[in-house]
Amino acid sequence: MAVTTAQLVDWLERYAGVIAEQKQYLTGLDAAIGDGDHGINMDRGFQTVLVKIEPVKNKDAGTLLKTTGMALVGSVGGAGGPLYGTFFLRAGAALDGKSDVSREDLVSALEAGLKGVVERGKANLKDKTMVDALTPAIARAKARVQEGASIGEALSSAAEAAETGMKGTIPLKALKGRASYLGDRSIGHQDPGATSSYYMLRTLSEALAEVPQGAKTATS
Amino acid sequence: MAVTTAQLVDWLERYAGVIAEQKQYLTGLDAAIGDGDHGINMDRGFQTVLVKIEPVKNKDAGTLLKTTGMALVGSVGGAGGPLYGTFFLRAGAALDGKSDVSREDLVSALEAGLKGVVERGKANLKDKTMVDALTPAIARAKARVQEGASIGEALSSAAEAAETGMKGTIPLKALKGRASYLGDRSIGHQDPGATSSYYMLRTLSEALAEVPQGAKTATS
Amino acid sequence: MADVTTATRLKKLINSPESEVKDALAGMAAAHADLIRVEYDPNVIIRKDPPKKGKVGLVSGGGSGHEPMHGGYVGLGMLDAACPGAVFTSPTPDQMARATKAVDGGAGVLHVVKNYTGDIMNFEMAAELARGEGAKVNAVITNDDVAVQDSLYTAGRRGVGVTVLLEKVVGGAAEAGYDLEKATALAKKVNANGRSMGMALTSCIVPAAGKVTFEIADDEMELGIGIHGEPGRERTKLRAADEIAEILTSTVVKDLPYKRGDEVIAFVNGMGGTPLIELYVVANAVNRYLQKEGIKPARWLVGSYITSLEMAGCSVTLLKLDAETTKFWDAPVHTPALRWGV
Amino acid sequence: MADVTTATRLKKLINSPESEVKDALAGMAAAHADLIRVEYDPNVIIRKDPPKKGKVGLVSGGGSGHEPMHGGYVGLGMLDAACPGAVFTSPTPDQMARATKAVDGGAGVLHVVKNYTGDIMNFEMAAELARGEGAKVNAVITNDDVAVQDSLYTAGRRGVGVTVLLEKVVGGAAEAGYDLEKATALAKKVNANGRSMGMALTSCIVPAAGKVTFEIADDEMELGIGIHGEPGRERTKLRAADEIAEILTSTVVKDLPYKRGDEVIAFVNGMGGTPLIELYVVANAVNRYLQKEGIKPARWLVGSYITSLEMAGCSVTLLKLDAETTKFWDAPVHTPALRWGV
Ligand SMILES: Nc1ncnc2c1ncn2[C@@H]1O[C@H](COP(=O)(O)OP(=O)(O)O)[C@@H](O)[C@H]1O
Ligand SMILES: Nc1ncnc2c1ncn2[C@@H]1O[C@H](COP(=O)(O)OP(=O)(O)O)[C@@H](O)[C@H]1O
Ligand SMILES: [Mg+2]
Ligand SMILES: [Mg+2]
Ligand SMILES: [Mg+2]
Ligand SMILES: [Mg+2]
Repeated sequence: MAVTTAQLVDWLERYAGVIAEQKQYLTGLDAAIGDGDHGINMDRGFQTVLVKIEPVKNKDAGTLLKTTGMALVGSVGGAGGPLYGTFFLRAGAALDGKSDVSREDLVSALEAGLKGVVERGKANLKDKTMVDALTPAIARAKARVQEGASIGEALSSAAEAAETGMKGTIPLKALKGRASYLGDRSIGHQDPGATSSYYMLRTLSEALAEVPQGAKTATS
Repeated sequence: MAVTTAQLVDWLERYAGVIAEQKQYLTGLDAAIGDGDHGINMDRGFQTVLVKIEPVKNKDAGTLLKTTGMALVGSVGGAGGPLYGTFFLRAGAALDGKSDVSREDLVSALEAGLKGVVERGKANLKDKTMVDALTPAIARAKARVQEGASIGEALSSAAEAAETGMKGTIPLKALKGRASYLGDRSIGHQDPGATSSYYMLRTLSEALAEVPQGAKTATS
Repeated sequence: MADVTTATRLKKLINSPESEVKDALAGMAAAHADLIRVEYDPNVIIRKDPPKKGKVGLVSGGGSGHEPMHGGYVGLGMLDAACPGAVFTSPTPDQMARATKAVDGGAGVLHVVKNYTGDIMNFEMAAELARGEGAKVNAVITNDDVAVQDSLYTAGRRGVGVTVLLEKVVGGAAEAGYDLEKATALAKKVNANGRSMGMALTSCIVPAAGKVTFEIADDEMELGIGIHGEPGRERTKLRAADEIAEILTSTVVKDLPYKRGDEVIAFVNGMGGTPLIELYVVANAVNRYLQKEGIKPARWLVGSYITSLEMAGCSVTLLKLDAETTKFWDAPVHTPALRWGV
Repeated sequence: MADVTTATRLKKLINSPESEVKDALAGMAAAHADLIRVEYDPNVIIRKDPPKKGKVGLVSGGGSGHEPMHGGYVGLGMLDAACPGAVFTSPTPDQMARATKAVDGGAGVLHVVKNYTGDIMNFEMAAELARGEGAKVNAVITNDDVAVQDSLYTAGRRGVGVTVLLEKVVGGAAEAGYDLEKATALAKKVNANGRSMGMALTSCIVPAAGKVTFEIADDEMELGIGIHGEPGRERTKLRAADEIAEILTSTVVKDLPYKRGDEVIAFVNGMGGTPLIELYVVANAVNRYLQKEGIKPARWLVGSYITSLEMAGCSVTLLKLDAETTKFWDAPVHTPALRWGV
């Protein structure tokens, strides 16, 4: 019923895999409206995460995610490092000491992570950043859980919302981050950070898809 | 009968024209075994010559050629500047004060010019330099004049010898000038300076082709 | 990243994209052993002669690939430490925290941060860490790039050429005994009085990316380029150096604006792949423009001081001088890349 | 030459190939008005503060496109005058004659000439002119490029990196009062103790030619390149910076040869289009090689000091030190491109 640390490890490994796979793609998105390093940075970061979480895979979920956050802060650099680093640090803090993570716990942790991202980066919705993927996704996860959906279902729904949010960055003019230097020339391009955030939600949903579900509820 | 200053002006103008026309070609030859500037340098020099000889076109042949030499020394630079500059300075000195230049005078002047080039550059025959075109050409002119040929005939013959000398540089390994840095890699390329020297003889022969000829002799 | 190094070797003097920054740091350590020492993991370049107790520490940092900035400015009268990130990527907070700790002589530390979201956030996290350990830390943000529209609602202007001049001026003041508040105020003034704009003829290649950051045609240039090859204001046809210099200088002049009678430092910077002869051609045109406008270039800096790997292009920076700024610009400096008076 | 400028504008910050040298000279004059003055037609860069009576004058020159060499080395403790030719083309005798006259303080003038046929002949003609007017003129020929086979029957080796070091050392000695014979002897010693070798990743483009001097494939480099883009020893596949540095350094070391226990100046030079970060990568490998061989790099110079327009690549120069050479290397110098001790 509850999400285990092992599943979260699975998430991080899946996410690291997708980042490695999509490194050139993410970097290409960033080259168009930034400085062409987002994929490189995230890949360096998640390769570090894979090493750094090795000793804490059997610890509680909080320790796992805080270790992930520290690894990202110390290896990614750029905008992605503090933002994703803060996301995992805050999410980890919310799960401090927990080894069995309830649906509600997980959603709260994601919310705490997002709050950290917004505090750190001060981006508003529609500024064409990762916030545009994270915000609707986490709101959707919360709503679905409140409706009684399984965590797998809720996250699958959240990943869809993240994808929509990601695509929604295309017509936007960037107001934060490096892309904002481009002004109107940023319009028409998909934001790289929103893209990597979508991958984060998608891999989380994949990792939790096989979660044995507790109370079955109507899916709508 | 005698060569006039006007004919020598005609020579210089023809030569300047050919250099301008062949600038890229000469530069290309120099790029292969040198530093790719021979055409550019010679063209800069002869454009300067055209300006500098303007006030001395009516003076004696010595003044005309010395002015040409000074213009070259002061504008060409590189190896070509001192070599061609010395050639014209010495040839001009040999014709000091002369307005009507006999066949013998002209040949002596060319010999003096060549002697200057060899003193300045210390190249031996077969070192793959302009000397390989000039030496046989001027020797041939002298021989033909001694045989009694008209100056036009003698120079036409000299131009042929220059062309042969120029082509003869192709199989040589350069021992002087920038091409010598290449060692064996210089083999198989035609020397740019020998090429510009061939043009010098050819345009001289063209300028003198219409010289009213004195003693007619057998051409062989 | 092995795909890049093994498949096609880049036309760069490197061993691998992964090792480039550390290899270069080791080269710096060898070549400038009299001035700096280098620590690895986290990577920090620190002044060799420990600053005297009571001196404000000056720390900067940013992505690598902009050499000599910032590591080349560590030494007497300029920075006390610099934190090199991966190529074009802000360093991480552990680097700045270590640097801050190493150079804190008790009088506090000033962080010189170029205005990029990543740099700001990483320096902020570092400052939080350092303050957590009891250090006094201030930060000054440089944002002198007039190519970017300024606005309260965006990330604002990029920090570029003024950063170098600021590090020199404030470094001189710190060496002369300015306290943290005075040094911070001077830094803000210098930033407020400086403006820059750049352009590129060619793109750079981030080694880890393995290909050009942007495509540009043989007859085009990018006006208002950023120092990471970020696209600029406008892609236009190539023009003569005089016209380019006039576009850059006039845009800079009108922005502050610099006025008739002002004295300035005129800084003509090469982007890394542009030879010095061309920078002097640009300097000539900048000088002519300033003379025409009655602005006096009282000091000059011409060379490649804040670069973008092998990008060809240049930038023009002006910094308005007053007595305080001039005094500390002229003060002795002894670093790998700038040296005078000693 | 209008064909080049109008048809296709080059990716260079210039106004036209014809005006590049003069425009750059005017830029230098503006930016370094405290150090130099520039005369035109003939083009000469002359020290601003007239050398004291009785000081040996030091004059060098060569084609333009190698900046900062030579004009950037005019000033206190280095050259008294420099003569810039057209790009990559030796200057003309009237330039050197004028320079010689301008800096002759009665103690004679030393010409520093790089071993190229054109440079030698033009300097010889200039020396003849100057001697004709009563000046005492000596010449020293630099020929340190180990890439070229040395021989009595050929033009011999090219003068490259050692020229810069020689100008500094002999400039220091002249400033300290060496007479013409002693300065000449020191210059010959420095040349004899120095060796260099270079390589290129890309070609340069001579503006008047409008196209690359040599074609080179994406996976190739030229070993033993000359500073005018003259082909070198060998065209090979690209290698890692460490291997390239080892090839250059070992060839240089074996040529003199430099021996265990020798102290040297290690000079890692950029060809113009190579960014500083890569030169430090090379410096690191040079340092490792020297340490392994027991040769001590007692002094370093890392940067683009003798360039070939925008060519990418580097060269390695070693100069064996003795007390005299070290003393004058360390002596104060104040020029546009090198400055210390003042
Ligand atoms: N202020 C911000 N708040 C939230 N996300 C941001 C902010 N600034 C930038 N980003 C995100 O960071 C991404 C770029 O990350 P990255 O390329 O790693 O950093 P950098 O821009 O420093 O090179 C952008 O695509 C955007 O989604
Ligand atoms: N020592 C020499 N004696 C005679 N001719 C020489 C000598 N050295 C070079 N040359 C000639 O000069 C030509 C090159 O001239 P140019 O390209 O103008 O000068 P640079 O080599 O200085 O660029 C060569 O092709 C060769 O014919
Ligand atoms: Mg980026
Ligand atoms: Mg040539
Ligand atoms: Mg970045
Ligand atoms: Mg030449």
